[in-house]
Amino acid sequence: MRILYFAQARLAVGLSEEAFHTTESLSAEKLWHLLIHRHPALLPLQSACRLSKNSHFLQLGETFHPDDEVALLPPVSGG
Amino acid sequence: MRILYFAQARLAVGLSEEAFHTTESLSAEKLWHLLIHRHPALLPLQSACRLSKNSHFLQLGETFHPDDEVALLPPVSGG
Amino acid sequence: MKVFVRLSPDPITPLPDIADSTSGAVVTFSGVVRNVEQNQPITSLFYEAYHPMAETLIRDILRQLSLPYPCSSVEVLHRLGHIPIGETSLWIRVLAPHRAEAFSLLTHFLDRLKQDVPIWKTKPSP
Amino acid sequence: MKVFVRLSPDPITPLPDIADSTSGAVVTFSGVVRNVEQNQPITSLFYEAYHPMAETLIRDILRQLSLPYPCSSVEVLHRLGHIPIGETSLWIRVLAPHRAEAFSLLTHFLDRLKQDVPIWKTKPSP
Repeated sequence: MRILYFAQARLAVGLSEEAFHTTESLSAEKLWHLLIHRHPALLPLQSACRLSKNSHFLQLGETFHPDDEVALLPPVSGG
Repeated sequence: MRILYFAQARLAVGLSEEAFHTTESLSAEKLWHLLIHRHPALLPLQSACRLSKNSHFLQLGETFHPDDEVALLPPVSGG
Repeated sequence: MKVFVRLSPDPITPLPDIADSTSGAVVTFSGVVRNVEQNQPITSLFYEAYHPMAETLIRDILRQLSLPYPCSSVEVLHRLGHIPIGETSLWIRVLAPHRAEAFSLLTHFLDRLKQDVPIWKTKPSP
Repeated sequence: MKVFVRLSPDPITPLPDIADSTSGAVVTFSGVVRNVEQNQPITSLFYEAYHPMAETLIRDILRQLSLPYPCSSVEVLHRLGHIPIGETSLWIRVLAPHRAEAFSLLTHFLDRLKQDVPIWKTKPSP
């Protein structure tokens, strides 16, 4: 799985992307748990961030698969 | 008094302005009466036209004086 | 609020950019003569204005609207005379700190312009 | 509705005029980097985007908005990277037969952009 970090998530982690190896599918809750374990600075961002899967907002109940591209999307502020 | 005709009023009368001699003050009703007498083609425009006095919309109860500039203002359509 | 108003028979060319790092939003409106008017094909429109009154009213309306919608600058160019289709009859630019005031002032101004300001368009006589 | 979208680090220059005598209204919005951000003086902002998703979402939102607000053309340029104050971060132009659709589509699009499209501005680290 490839994880992309943007804006405050990028600043918290210090990376804009990284590989995340998993052989099984993961729920959003499980993925957050694992990412926060690796990067504790993500904890305060969890409630505000949305997740995307392969360039689409994650739908309720959808899970992540080992080959997915996942992005942590803090509240947007374009324009 | 100087009378200015715009848009449909100008087309009805065939003039964009004319002098109108009066020695007394006139109410809006009296002025309309005299103008329609002179230019019967103005009659169908009376209900839709506003009047101005010296570049301001005529206020309720205001009268026209012999030196005023009066304009017949059909419904506007700028822009 | 800076206000600039020009009614003129000259073709409209947009005014130069304004350098203003306090204004986060610039909204521009151009009104263009369409190829139809009241469902009839046309080739041009004729615009006339009661010139001093129109300019005075435009300034009055903008002054009133600047109270609820404070903007930093409004420029209004209205072309008069015969205007061929595809050419600009009206150009307005509003600068404001934030977009909400700019859009509100501009749309309210257009409503008032088309309701009260003594400017008329007529089809040229054939 | 014709749609053109470009996200790019290049400075924004307005696109050339579109000749279209069926569109009576052209509304342009420019978002400019202000000299303050959240009440702090700044000299530039850093914009980043999740590029393919941002462009896809912009197109999806415009397609949805074109149903209630049919316009003839929408062009969206968003600059990314470091943008100094006074320079344009966002430029949008909408053409429509009448002004009401153009303003409605544009203001709704801006609301959606600032709510859903994965583009972020951050203050550069000192």
